[in-house]
Amino acid sequence: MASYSVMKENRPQASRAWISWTLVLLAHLVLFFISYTLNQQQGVSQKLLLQIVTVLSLFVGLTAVGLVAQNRRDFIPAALLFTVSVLFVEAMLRVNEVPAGLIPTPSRVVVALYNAREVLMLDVFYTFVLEALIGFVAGIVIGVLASMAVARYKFLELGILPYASIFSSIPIVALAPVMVKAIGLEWPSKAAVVAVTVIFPIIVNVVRGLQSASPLHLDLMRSYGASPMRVFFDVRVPTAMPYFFNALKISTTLSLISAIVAEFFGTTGNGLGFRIQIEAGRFNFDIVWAAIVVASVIGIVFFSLIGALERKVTGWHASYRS
Amino acid sequence: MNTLLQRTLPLLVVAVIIVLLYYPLMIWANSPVAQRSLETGADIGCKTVSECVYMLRNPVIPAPAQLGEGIKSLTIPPLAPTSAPYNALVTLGEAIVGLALASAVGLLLAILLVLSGSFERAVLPWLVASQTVPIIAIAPMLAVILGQYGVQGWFPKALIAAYIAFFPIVIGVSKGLKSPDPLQLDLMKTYNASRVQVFTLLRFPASVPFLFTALKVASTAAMVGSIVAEISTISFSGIGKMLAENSRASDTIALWVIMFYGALLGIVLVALINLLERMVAPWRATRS
Amino acid sequence: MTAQNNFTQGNSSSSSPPLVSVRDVTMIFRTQDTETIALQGANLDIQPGEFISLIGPSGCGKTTLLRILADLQTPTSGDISIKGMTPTKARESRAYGYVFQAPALMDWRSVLKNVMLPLEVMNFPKENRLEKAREMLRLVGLEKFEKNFPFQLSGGMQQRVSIARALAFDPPLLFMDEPFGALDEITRENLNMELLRLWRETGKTVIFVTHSISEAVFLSTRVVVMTARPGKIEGIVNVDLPQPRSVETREHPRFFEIATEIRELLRKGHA
Amino acid sequence: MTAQNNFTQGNSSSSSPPLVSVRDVTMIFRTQDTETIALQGANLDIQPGEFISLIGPSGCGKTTLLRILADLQTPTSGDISIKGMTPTKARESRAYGYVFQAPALMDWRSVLKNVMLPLEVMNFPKENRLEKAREMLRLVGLEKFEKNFPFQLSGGMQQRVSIARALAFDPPLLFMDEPFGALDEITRENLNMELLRLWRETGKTVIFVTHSISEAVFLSTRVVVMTARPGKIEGIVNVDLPQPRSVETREHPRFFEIATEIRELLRKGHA
Amino acid sequence: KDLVQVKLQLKWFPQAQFAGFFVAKEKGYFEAEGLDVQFLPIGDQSPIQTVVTGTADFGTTWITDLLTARQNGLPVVHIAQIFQKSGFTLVALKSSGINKPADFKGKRIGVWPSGNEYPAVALLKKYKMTSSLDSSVARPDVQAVTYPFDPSIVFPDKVDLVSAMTYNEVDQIVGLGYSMDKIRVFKASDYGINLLEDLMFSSERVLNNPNFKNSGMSGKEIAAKLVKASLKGWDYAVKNQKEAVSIVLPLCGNTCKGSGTRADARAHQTWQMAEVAKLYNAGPTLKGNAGLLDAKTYASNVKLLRDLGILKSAPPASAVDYSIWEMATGKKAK
Ligand SMILES: Nc1ncnc2c1ncn2[C@@H]1O[C@H](COP(=O)(O)OP(=O)(O)OP(=O)(O)O)[C@@H](O)[C@H]1O
Ligand SMILES: Nc1ncnc2c1ncn2[C@@H]1O[C@H](COP(=O)(O)OP(=O)(O)OP(=O)(O)O)[C@@H](O)[C@H]1O
Ligand SMILES: Cc1ncc(C[n+]2csc(CCO)c2C)c(N)n1
Ligand SMILES: [Mg+2]
Ligand SMILES: [Mg+2]
Repeated sequence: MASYSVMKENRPQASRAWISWTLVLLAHLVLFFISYTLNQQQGVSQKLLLQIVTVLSLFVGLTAVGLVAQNRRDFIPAALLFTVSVLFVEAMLRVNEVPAGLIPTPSRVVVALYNAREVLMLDVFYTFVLEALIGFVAGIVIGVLASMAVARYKFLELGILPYASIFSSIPIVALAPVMVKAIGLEWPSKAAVVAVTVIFPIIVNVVRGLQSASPLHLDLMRSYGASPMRVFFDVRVPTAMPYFFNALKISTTLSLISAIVAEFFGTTGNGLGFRIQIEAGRFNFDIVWAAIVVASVIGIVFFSLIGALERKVTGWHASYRS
Repeated sequence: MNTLLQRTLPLLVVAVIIVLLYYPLMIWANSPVAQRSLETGADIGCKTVSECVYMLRNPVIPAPAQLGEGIKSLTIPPLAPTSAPYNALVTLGEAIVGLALASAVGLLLAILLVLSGSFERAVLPWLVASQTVPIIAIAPMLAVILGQYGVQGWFPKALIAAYIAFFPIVIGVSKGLKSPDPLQLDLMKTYNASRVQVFTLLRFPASVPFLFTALKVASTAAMVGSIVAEISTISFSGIGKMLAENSRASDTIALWVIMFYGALLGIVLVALINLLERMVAPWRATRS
Repeated sequence: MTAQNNFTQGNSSSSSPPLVSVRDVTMIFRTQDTETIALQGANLDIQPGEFISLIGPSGCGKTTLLRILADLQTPTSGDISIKGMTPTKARESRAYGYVFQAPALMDWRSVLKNVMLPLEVMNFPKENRLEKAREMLRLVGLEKFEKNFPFQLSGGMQQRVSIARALAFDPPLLFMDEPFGALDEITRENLNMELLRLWRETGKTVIFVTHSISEAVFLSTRVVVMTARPGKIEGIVNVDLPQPRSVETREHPRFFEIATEIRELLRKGHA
Repeated sequence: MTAQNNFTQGNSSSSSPPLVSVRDVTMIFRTQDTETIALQGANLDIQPGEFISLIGPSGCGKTTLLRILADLQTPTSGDISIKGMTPTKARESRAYGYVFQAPALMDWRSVLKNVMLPLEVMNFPKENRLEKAREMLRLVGLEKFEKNFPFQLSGGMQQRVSIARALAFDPPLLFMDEPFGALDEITRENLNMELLRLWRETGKTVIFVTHSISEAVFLSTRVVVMTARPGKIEGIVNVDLPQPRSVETREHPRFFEIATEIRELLRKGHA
Repeated sequence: KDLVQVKLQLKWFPQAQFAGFFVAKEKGYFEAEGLDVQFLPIGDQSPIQTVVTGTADFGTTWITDLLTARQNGLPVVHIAQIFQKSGFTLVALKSSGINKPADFKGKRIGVWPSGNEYPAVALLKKYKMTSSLDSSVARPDVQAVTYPFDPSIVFPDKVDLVSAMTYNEVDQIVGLGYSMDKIRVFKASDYGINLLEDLMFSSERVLNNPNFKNSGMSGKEIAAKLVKASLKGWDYAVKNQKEAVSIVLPLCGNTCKGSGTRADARAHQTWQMAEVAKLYNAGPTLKGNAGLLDAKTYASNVKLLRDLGILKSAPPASAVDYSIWEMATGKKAK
């Protein structure tokens, strides 16, 4: 029944969908053609014209992707947005003859991604698994415990919360060398940096979440003579969940970038941050960007997993009712 | 007056505890370094570990006297271009501009994410990806874009600060904007309220608790962002410039002093946000 | 059961086209593993100026029907027209006001500002808003509480604020979902009289949910009696009591007859 | 006005010490720039096993009184004792169950789990919880909805879940704030009968807020009539109808006399 | 008269390492050439990037950076060689028993990342040792760790050997309490690894510009004037080290100290000036050709980098523009 009515609704738009797909394809083809015909080593003639065509194609492509996106709930629009943008960057870099030592073309990055795949996978193990993930978990555990104490005792809220903000205001660039000095050059010092940077978002969000419990729910639990523990787990924790997940989402990318940046401040020679740093010094920006792409993919997957978990755990929240 | 005391007392008590814990922590952290220095025959003007922990030149945690000395030398005169307070103010300015930029962009993106599911699906992954790109990789691109036009100084820093800070705002605010009571959304629908009205009259007020937690996280992120930007790009002043210089000059204690000022800025920013919250959302405060 | 399309009443003529028309409307909710048929094949025509009460057991679909009419929910099947428009168009033309079953006040607005909300949304002239809102608060007896915040009101007071809010912009069509449920009898009777006065004077059309048979009979031109699971219209009872209604109406012999008829229908549906 | 300390009733003797005693209780709320006297000098003694109804205009302090008894609010002045304990002690000994005016269900729990909440909190044996919760859902007629989430229920259904929840742990004392306000007459009558049966069989003491005079008379051993602003106890009416109450009780000549007496008191308070 | 604005990107923060440039400015040598030179301090960007993107017009850097950048398509051009000798060293405690490069085996070495690791890698390779910096080696002879320049982060707790410039980090290590008699300094140049360091460079865009910033002069002319004035500054600084240090000190504030809280800024910069003078006064300078890139040294640098696999092919001839130096000095390069 339901699907039938959706079909019915869309029928008048069928022609529009057809047009937008054509435009998407056209944009791809033009951008690809520009990239394909231009070799970065030789000079580019008619630069201005090509620049205009390239920007125009991007514009057409984006608009068309927007149109396609209106009728779809799957990954296709995101994928199209990705391909159009990548082709645009490729074409733009080639048209403007930007040297690879400054910004590499996406195609070079892809090649580097393939060539360096084994090294990068090992880097991922260090940066993501050992540093980001362990630091993330440690930061969450500490942050949540601290939040519980802070939310429980007004005294701590007034006394500790301001100091917690100190923690997050210490830039990684200052913190990382101290951690290396104190803990060493191996991965635990990076995990510690990650933990410290993750703690503050967790505390701020979780404290606010724990304090957002509905007064009526608290009254109800009070009427049961419920122990603070029960109130905590039955009312405060569920209400804090949306806030907690916000913090987790922010922390996914924060932990990853912190691990990467922390590696700039002393490492034994593994990890995406190390790779980025050492290859940037050699002007091999194709590998640098390959490492960044890997980090981004991990970041997106990590973020999406937390997002899926959020939907599972807090599906009852108003934000999920359309 | 009474409430002021009630508010500051815990702060002071914790400060005292921190100071009391600082000593043992410092001794514990510095002892191995002192030990090693003595073993390797370093001449640092002391004979025993217990003596040396106070006078290491590369302490893990500086001794209070060292710290005091460092604070003094970097603070006086406060407005000299080489003093920490002056540079802290420069950084604060960048961070505030960055935060303002981040709020504007973050709010806009959050609104778009809430308005359109297709926008969310197409763009959110990119926003996530953007946060995994280290500034070291962005800085040259920024240099390409801005350097050609001779843009230097504080603006690129504010831009990078905004780049780091907008993300928590997008995440927090988009969640907040989605959290009003469905019945209240229905109510606005019965009024045939425009989207703008639904936002201004319902979604924004309902998102206030999320907004301000996001702002707090973002404000410290902006701080870190402007400091990192100062380190990464050409800068003539700022906490980040001081950090970079002193780290390359191996002045560990100066690093601690600068960190101390950075932390102070963080507190100031978060306190400003708290103040703003009390001004903007008094109804939260009234309910006990 | 009463004939559905044969009714007489004070302020509308049966020859005019219906203001609200409900045709074969069915609403099915899918939950976890089951389906709930909240409404099944409902048919109803409402003439302009009528005062219709919906009555029926808890969970029979009264709220669902109102929400469908108000375009807050799309029925699984069936057709609705309001003033000859689709519900969406009607909603967009601000044809109706809605008093929800729960007060749905905004925590961050004072009582006065809550009542002013629709006036702000609909861009009423600024000068009038305050005046209009205060007038409505006086109507529901809360003029002294305009500065309070919702959490500082009793349950009944919150409900009255939400009534004032719905009346403030003077909509021609009113959906009221148990508006007086949390009020004491005397306040309720007062508000009944006020509502009737408004209805009479402005020629509004009202669709009103209540659990009180006597309230339904007292207020309505027709009473729609519903049954639960599946939610169906069991019958429509014509209230041929003289207009305008007054305190004496309750003593009218027909009053009891009609009330009894409705009670029978309800019992039948409940069994 | 009826004599305050002279009453007869089915299941309690007047010689035992009062279960609940309210002495000169006053509650003043300070808001923005004014004060609201929600309760002024209230005095009330309740014997074990009584069924007391509170009735009075909207905003007269009924909820406030219940909340004070339940130790959810501290009165500005006055003394309370429950079973000889302070309200806090009573609360901590889980002496009472409370049905709030709003359902206060937890969004994140299914209907069944909402009803099981007090059982979990009070560490009832795991095996019994499910059984007990299902029994209560059957009592309120919602056994088929146990897997639903609160937002998937109608208003009246939510209220019934909250009733089931309060009854689930079988508290000796029950505070019920307009528990049946959102229910249709038939469901309401059924639940009235169920509540009376429970009361009779378990010897509970019930303090019950309602706006329905007939419900108050039908259920109660005494009815406390309150007035608004300042909230005061206007009078206490003894309901000397025979126990156990049944359908015939409503036909009893005394029923109407008492109802009229209450109505008079209410009118007097309202003016 | 109107001065031409020129931006010079230094490779590091202000210190005696750049004394010649500061002296040239202070003494008005730049002005005399019609230039108004602004020094840009360093960030995380390499000078190559700021020059290529046009943020700066000229820069100073190491030759390894210049050649690897060139290999990756960045149009940078060598115009003058300031230091004629490498100042790169590895430092160990004498007590560690590391007496010769062969003893590095099995040790931990701290290297600077971002292209500063090449001299260390070359030294290891020369003694047939593999390091953990080659991702292809499973069990490297030497574990190399990276850290951000400050030796006190890793030395002597976490590494056995630490990278140090003769003119800076060596004194910082002394500042940590290890006087020269307690440490052993392995100078790369002593072992035939003489990868050249501070040089002046620009981009093809600047050099090929016929009308640099509307000055009426070509980029090459401006470059020649800059090099001429700079070399004059360097000559003066090296000869008048005390005065040069006094010129440098106000420019670097707190960071002149270089080594911990008790260090004395003047002492450190004096040391630095003396060491830098040694690097300046070597090779062609000794033959009166200060600023000239010695072709033989250049060729051996290129060979070394190719052997290390860092350069895939010989850089094009256009990577070095001798004509600037010739214009600046009026001499012939060959
Ligand atoms: N969002 C929903 N999801 C699933 N089921 C729903 C939803 N909304 C309503 N229902 C179901 O639809 C039926 C009718 O609900 P509705 O709210 O219309 O009842 P009602 O007649 O207003 O009852 P009451 O008098 O108790 O308010 C109920 O069984 C309810 O459980
Ligand atoms: N938190 C509060 N702050 C200020 N005033 C309050 C607060 N709670 C209740 N009041 C006031 O106290 C008075 C009594 O409220 P209460 O909720 O007890 O009324 P009630 O008798 O339960 O009314 P109803 O039948 O409408 O629920 C009201 O005037 C209300 O405005
Ligand atoms: C005073 C001083 N001069 C040079 C170096 C070595 N060095 C010169 S430039 C550079 C890195 C720039 O990316 C490094 C490490 C140093 N450490 N300190
Ligand atoms: Mg309903
Ligand atoms: Mg109440």
